[in-house]
Amino acid sequence: MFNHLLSLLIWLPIAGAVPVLLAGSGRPNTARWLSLLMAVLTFVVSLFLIPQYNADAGGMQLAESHLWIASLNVHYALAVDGISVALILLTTFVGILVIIGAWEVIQDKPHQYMAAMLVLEGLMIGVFCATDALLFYVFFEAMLIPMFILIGIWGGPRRVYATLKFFIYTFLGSIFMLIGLIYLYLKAGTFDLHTLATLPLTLTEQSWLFFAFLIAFAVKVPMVPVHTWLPDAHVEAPTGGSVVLAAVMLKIGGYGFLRFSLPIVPDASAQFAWLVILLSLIAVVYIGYVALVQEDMKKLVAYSSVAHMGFVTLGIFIGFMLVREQGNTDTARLGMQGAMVQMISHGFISGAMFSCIGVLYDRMHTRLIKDYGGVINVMPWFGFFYVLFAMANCGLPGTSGFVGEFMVILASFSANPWIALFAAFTLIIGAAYTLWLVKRVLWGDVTNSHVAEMQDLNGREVIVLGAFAAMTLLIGIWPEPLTHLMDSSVSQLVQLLAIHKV
Amino acid sequence: MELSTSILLTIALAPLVGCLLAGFLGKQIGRVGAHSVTILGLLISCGLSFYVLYQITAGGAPVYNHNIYTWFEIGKYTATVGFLIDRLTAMMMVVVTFVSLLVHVYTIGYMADDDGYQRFFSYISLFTFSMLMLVMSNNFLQLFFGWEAVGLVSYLLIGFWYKRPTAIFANLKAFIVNRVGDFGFLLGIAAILYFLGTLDYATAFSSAPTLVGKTLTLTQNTHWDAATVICILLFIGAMGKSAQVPLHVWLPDSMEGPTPISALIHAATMVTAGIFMVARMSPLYELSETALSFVLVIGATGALFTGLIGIVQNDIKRVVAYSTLSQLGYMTVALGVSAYAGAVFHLMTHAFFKALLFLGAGSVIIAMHHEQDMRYMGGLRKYMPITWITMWIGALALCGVPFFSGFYSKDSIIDAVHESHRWGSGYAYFCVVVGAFVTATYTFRQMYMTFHGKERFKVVEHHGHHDAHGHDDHHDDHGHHEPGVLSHPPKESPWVVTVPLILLAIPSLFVGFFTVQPVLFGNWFGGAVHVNEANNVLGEMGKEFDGSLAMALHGFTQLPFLLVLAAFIITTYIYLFNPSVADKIKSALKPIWVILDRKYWVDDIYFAIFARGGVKLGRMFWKGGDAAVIDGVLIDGSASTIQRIASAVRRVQSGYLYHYAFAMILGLILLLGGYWLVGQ
Amino acid sequence: MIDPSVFQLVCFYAFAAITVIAALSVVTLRNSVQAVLALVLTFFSTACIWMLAEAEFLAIALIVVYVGAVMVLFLFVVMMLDIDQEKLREGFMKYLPVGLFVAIAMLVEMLGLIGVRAMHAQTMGENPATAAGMSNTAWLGQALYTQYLLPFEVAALILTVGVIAAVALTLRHRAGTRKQQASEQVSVRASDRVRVIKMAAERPVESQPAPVQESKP
Amino acid sequence: MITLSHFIVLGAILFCISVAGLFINRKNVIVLLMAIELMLLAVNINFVAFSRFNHDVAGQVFVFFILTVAAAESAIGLAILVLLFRNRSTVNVTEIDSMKG
Amino acid sequence: MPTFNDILIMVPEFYLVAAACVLLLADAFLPAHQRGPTLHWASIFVLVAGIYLVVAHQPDGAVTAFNGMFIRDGVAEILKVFALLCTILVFIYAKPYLSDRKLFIGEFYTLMLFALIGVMLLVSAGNLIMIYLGLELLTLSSYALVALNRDSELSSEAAIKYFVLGALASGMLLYGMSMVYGATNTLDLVQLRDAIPHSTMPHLLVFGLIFMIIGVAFKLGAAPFHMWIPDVYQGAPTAVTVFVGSAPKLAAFGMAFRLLATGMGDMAHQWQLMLAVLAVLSLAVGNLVAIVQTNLKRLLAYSTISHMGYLLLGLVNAGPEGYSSAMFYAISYALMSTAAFGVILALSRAGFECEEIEDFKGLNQRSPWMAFLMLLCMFSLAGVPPMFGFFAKLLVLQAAIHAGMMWLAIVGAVFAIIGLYYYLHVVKVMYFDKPVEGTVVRLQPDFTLRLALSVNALVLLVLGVYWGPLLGWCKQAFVG
Repeated sequence: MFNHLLSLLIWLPIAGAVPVLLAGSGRPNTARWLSLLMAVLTFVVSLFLIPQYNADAGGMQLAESHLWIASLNVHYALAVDGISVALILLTTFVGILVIIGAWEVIQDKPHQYMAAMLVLEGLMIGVFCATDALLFYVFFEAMLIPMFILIGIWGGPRRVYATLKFFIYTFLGSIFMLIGLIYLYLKAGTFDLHTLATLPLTLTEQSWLFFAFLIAFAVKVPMVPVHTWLPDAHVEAPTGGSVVLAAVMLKIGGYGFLRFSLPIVPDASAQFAWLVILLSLIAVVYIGYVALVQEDMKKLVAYSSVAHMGFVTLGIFIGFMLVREQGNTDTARLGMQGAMVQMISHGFISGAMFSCIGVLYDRMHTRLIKDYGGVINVMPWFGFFYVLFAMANCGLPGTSGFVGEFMVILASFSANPWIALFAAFTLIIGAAYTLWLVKRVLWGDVTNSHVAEMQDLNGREVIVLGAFAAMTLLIGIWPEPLTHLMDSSVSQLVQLLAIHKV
Repeated sequence: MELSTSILLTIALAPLVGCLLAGFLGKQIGRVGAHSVTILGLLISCGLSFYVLYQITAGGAPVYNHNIYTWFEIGKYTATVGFLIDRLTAMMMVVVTFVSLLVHVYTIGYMADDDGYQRFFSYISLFTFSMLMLVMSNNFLQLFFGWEAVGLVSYLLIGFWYKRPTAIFANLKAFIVNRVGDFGFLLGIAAILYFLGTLDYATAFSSAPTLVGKTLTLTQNTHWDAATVICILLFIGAMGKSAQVPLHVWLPDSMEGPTPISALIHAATMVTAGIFMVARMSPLYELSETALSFVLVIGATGALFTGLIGIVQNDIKRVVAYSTLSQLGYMTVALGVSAYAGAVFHLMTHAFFKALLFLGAGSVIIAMHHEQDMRYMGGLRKYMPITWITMWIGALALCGVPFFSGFYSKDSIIDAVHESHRWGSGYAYFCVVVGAFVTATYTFRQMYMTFHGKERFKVVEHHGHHDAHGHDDHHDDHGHHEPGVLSHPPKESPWVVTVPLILLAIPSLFVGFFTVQPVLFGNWFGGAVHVNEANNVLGEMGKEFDGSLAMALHGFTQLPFLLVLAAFIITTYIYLFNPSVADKIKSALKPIWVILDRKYWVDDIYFAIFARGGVKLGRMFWKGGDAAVIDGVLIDGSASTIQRIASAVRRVQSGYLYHYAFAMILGLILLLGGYWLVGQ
Repeated sequence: MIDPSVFQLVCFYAFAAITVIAALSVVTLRNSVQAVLALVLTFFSTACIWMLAEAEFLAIALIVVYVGAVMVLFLFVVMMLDIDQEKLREGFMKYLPVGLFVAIAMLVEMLGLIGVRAMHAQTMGENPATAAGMSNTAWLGQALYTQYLLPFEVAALILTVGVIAAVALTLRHRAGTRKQQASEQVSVRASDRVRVIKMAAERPVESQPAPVQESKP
Repeated sequence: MITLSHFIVLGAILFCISVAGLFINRKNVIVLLMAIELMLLAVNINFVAFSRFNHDVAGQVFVFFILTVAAAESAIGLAILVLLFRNRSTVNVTEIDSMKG
Repeated sequence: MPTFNDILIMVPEFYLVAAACVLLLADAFLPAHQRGPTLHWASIFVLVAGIYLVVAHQPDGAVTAFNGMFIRDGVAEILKVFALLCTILVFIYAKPYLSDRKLFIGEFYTLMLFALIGVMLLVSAGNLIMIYLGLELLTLSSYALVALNRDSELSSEAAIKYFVLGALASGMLLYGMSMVYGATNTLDLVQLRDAIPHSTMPHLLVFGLIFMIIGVAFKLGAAPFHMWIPDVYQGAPTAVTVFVGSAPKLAAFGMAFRLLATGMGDMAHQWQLMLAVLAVLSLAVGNLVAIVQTNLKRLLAYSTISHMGYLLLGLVNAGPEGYSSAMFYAISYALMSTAAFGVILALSRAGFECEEIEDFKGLNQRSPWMAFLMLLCMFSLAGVPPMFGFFAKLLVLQAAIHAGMMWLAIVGAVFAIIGLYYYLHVVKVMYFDKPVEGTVVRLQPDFTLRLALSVNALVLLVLGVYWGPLLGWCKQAFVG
């Protein structure tokens, strides 16, 4: 089993979707239990990664490779490093929670919903495992289909606009990457990422490729100014869709930078690092302000996701300044680790925030902030979780939200104090938009009779939010296991930053 | 004997355990259970703190500096969680746990009928834990953790009565203003990591001298001294947390929280975290004259100008709050003249007498059925003698009347400023001296308005209205009752309230007298506080010091005491004998009164620029940037452009055969022509 | 004495002129019937030109196949369909300039690209059929049945398709018309058409008029 | 002397006339069919000429096939035309535009 | 003279001709009530056997028959197999549709078979004459098929448009052929290739080349020679449209390959740019105009145009890699389009065409399986991984980039994004919209149809994962 652990992880949920679909709308409970079983099973299997993966050694492990398309020299090649392991664990963990979260919320064709979720989970794991660029691309794109369906069928009133925007936006980004990959393939004769990383390329080539990768991953992350799909998609998506989108899918953008931009086009990445850094900082400040004035809770959290993901790109790309201009690999590692921890942590926090909003939405069927007020009076337990996640969202120490931002800010100060200055602005603006939201929703007297009728969390919701809360606090209080898991891999990535290809 | 790690862990974690039990099992364990577990936790914590203090000062225990666990380890950077216990820490631990313990006890009475009883105990225990983590930390990371965690609890407690719109406004404001400070603080930590490569205190301080000569390049031609940058950034954090001008605006509003936390958090402990931090960082601050001058000027400004506002306040708690701002200014001034020990000393004495004043005010508020406006009080001394007496002790301590603890700390600060030659010390001296007069003025005014003079409230007995009064009133708006109308005559508070008052009155009276010599002039802090020889104003003063008694006696002849005396005479005349003078002065000095009443318009300006301006900016970005440009022009714009092109192109497909044929022929002509032009 | 080559040239020009004028008439005449007849003329004069090129078989075939069959079909259809001729030519003049422009532009391009000048040097030379010692028809036939046997068969296939298609599209089963039902004819059995009645060869001697209960089958 | 260019030019002219006919004729489908016949004729002239001038039989064979196919094609074309007329009672090109866009 | 070996090489074609004739006769002589089903199953059997004949006894390498008129090689073999396969699917899909509309007649089958023979001859043509004849056999049958529904106004309108434009195109093709013939003095493709470098009239060659490209472009449906496609796709009976969209596209690729690669391969640098221009125009016109369509058949028609643009991207490469990618694309397109039209056919019934996009509203509620199959088709057409269509696009983009035409690949990519919109629109209508009140979408009960359609659509997914062998086969065909 351990020889094909990664394959198992990818295909188990996807194969699991078939019986779930076959259960049909006639037996919704069978479908629910089956899908929960599959998700739990996948999670359990993913736990084997921890003992199987040797974190001290780092590098790509648990490799599998089969010739897929002989005439193109394409391989079905899988392997993971510490970063992938962390992200896979995040994916499988969130995978369970979204299924529990959708339990009785999704009444319309639950089997299709659950099946789509499982397929999505498998594909996302595939993205994190693939070491062949084409395989990566296939998983990367295939993900869009179930997500498209999820938003489109179970989404809100403007779901069609949102889901089309989501799909086309992302597709737009990735198609240019495809062209870049083809170009690389023609030069290298393979899609193998490791070989591509050692392929010598001129600076001009690298620059073009860099922008091809940038647009693909910038859309996914999303970075300003290609972020506008996210608020729409989030607002219209069903809760589970939002959770997966925010918790895992956005990470794929950051992950893509690590797997593609850094190793394949290091010189161009270094040359254009300023651009990415600039965009990241704009994400922090500009998006912070935009988030401040949102009237829809989900939109607000979506914008805050954009701002937080800015730290991921920032943490990755300040590495170039640090390594290339100062030879400061340790600080670069700090920044990179910060970016990675931010990815994982944002996975939990944003997932939790969207779950919270889902809880409110299920009761009130509105996401407008003005329809709420004084929720704490009727839902104290909910209030506890909500405040906890809000605090995590504004990066309170002791929660996971702090760890990554802290590391990135520390590292970016070494790169350039101005960067740190703007990045640290998130402390203020993040607190402002998050806590203003909390103030308007949670605090105050009960504003209307609908709020007064709201019931506190049920057991299912407590499980979901509690699980998120546990992870948020665990990483916040003791990030060492997580950073240790990724440390060797991050350090190897940082070494790549110094390599000149021209 | 080396301090044991488990004792220190117990000190820190006992309140946390209490917090979790009271918070999560509040329903199960009930009210009594909740206050029992938390007070038990605090008792353990406080007792052990005293033990630690004893060990450190008298038991000969060496400074404890060990890590508990590794937070992360990346390359050469290690972040850990650990404790540094030296005399400074030990003193802070005692102050924190002691005041906290008394506040816990006091709360039993104050919150007796509140619905959120268990929640409240949970919060204040959580606060104690956070504060302990802050003071016990041996590194910047944990310091920041505690720093923000106390901010969180402060947020929760200010908004404890979450139904009040003012409370939830105040807590948001408090958190965000604090975040502005933390913004600087975090950058300061980043700068330390950048220049010194470590987050550990000991390592950082020992390598601090390497900062000399290092600069931070901000632009091509701007190079700032490293130590100055670090210290100013860190001090910005302190400005937020310790409510220094111009980040002081949150503290008066924070009085929306229940009184016990005003005493604990917003007077005795949390707000002094900034002072503690700067004292802790003294090895760094000593490297930068510029930064210390900055600290000095900020502190002096706060000491005087926030005190002035206190004179025009009518809310009993707000008077104390502005007094706190002013006293924090004093402490900061002490830091600014490198009199770190003086600052910490004042911190300690202030913790006792200010907690006393707050709890006393709380006691009054209980008696007045949660009426806080002094204009509806007066003559309360006969109803509540214990409160009256203890509050007078606190008041005199605050004014710095010789022999009271406040005298020793405050007068030392004034002297230290006088001694100092640092840039800005002249201004500071003016501020602190005038401040002494201002302090006395608002303090006596408050005491007179509350306890003396005519009763300005009416007692109207309601029947069958037993449940409506008392602490359930917390949840009602202030305007619900007619002001100054009580349903019962005021009476002395229960023992859980008065005992803490008495217990606080004792140190307010005596602690200064007994500790001034060692703490200020005996190099009591040892290595915990570092002062360059050239800056050692306390050392200079120590040469002239010849005992507490002499100092007190000498104090009677000094300018500050004379000013206090003047204030006493004026206020006594006005508030005891001729109350109409107050109104006359008010109308005579109308413009000044308006300035003070509007608090120099700082709040209004901030609200207009940052709150409303931020929202406006956000809306502009959102509607103008995201919605109009990115979505409108780029996304939907290109989509609709494509639609338009498509609609145009489809018209070519006219349905007419001859057009189709023509298209083909045109294609032919184009290919031929293209080849003709290009191919040949 | 006229030089044969000059005579040929004159003939060519004459026929070519007729061809072109007739072709122009085809696309410009208002009356469809006239247009068809103009097309016939075009074919005819082209056939003459082919004669000049000594492609006798094709010239004859053009007339036989085109004039004889295709054009008749055209005429047949034109006359069968009752078309309002006047209406059909409305607005003709409006598009003439554009058409002329397109045609001339194309002609210029084509002639420019073809490189007519280079071909000017190329003369007819000896008739290849004569060189091979046979008539044009034989020459063509020989190639057709050896080298081009397969295309020839395919052409047959195409004609079959033409027949099937034309029939499938236009044959209509009007109610009341009588027609052959091949399938019925084929599937018919003897028993459907002829009834063999067994009867005695001779009338019995004691034959009587049929009794009442006996009826004819 | 007749040269190859004579034929080719004639073919080109006929081709252009047929193209012009296709374009300027906006009313009658039958004329379109005839214009196409003209085009094929132009092609045939080319083939005959090349065959004759290059002394190769293939061109004339090709013409043979073109003639054959054109006959079949005309038959089908006219059948379709008849069908069209039956369905719509018109062969007016400007009226045959129920599908467009 | 032809030898027995010549006939042996052409066995599949001869067999089909014979079978078509037998079926023609059977149609005439079978009783009316037996005709339809008998012809249907017989035709399918004939085609299955035809596939066997094509695959079996495949000689090593390329062989020619009838003096080079006919080439049997890997390219022809693959194209024929898929043409036959598509035709089988067409027969299966068409049956209920035809029965519902009283079109279940023998002519449909015989004409289809003749068209298929045309396809097979075209892809095997070794001579310009054979190309012309194969093409005409295919197109003449197609004209008739399009007009088969004799009472339909749209049908006859589509047919006349198809006919006139088709005739114009073949006129241009012939004109081009005549020029090429004039320049090289040969009609044989192999000899043509050899003669090109020695031609005394290179201009004439290019001139002819342009006209021939128009012929090819018309057959493919590349802009601006695409005008017939939307009207024919929409007007023709869907049963015919599904055919027109499948096997003839394979034939068009074969024709392009024979003419451009086999015949005029040496002039690749001349035609590469022209094809590139056509590709860009096709991508633009196809994808743009498809966006505003409301009729699904018409939408798929425009999608065809854009797909032909992608196919040209492969051809532009002008090397074995490009040809194989283009062939792969043609095959993928044929399978996708067959499946997509198959769904339309499966949902149509007497009096209801189910060809407006509106008709698909809420299909997922009524027939989730059909909706899922259509979803597979749409994503495959859009080129979203892991569908078959993606890999086809990948290969042609790669071919274009390899040919040094990065700009062309980028144009292709940009239009793929635009194209995505309308495919997603169809999915949106099926999955996200509520069904229109009062309409009943009923699936054809025909089991064979359902089975074949399911297999057809699922193959798009399966080949998305397991496309290596097919690609290997395609590449193999162009080696040597």
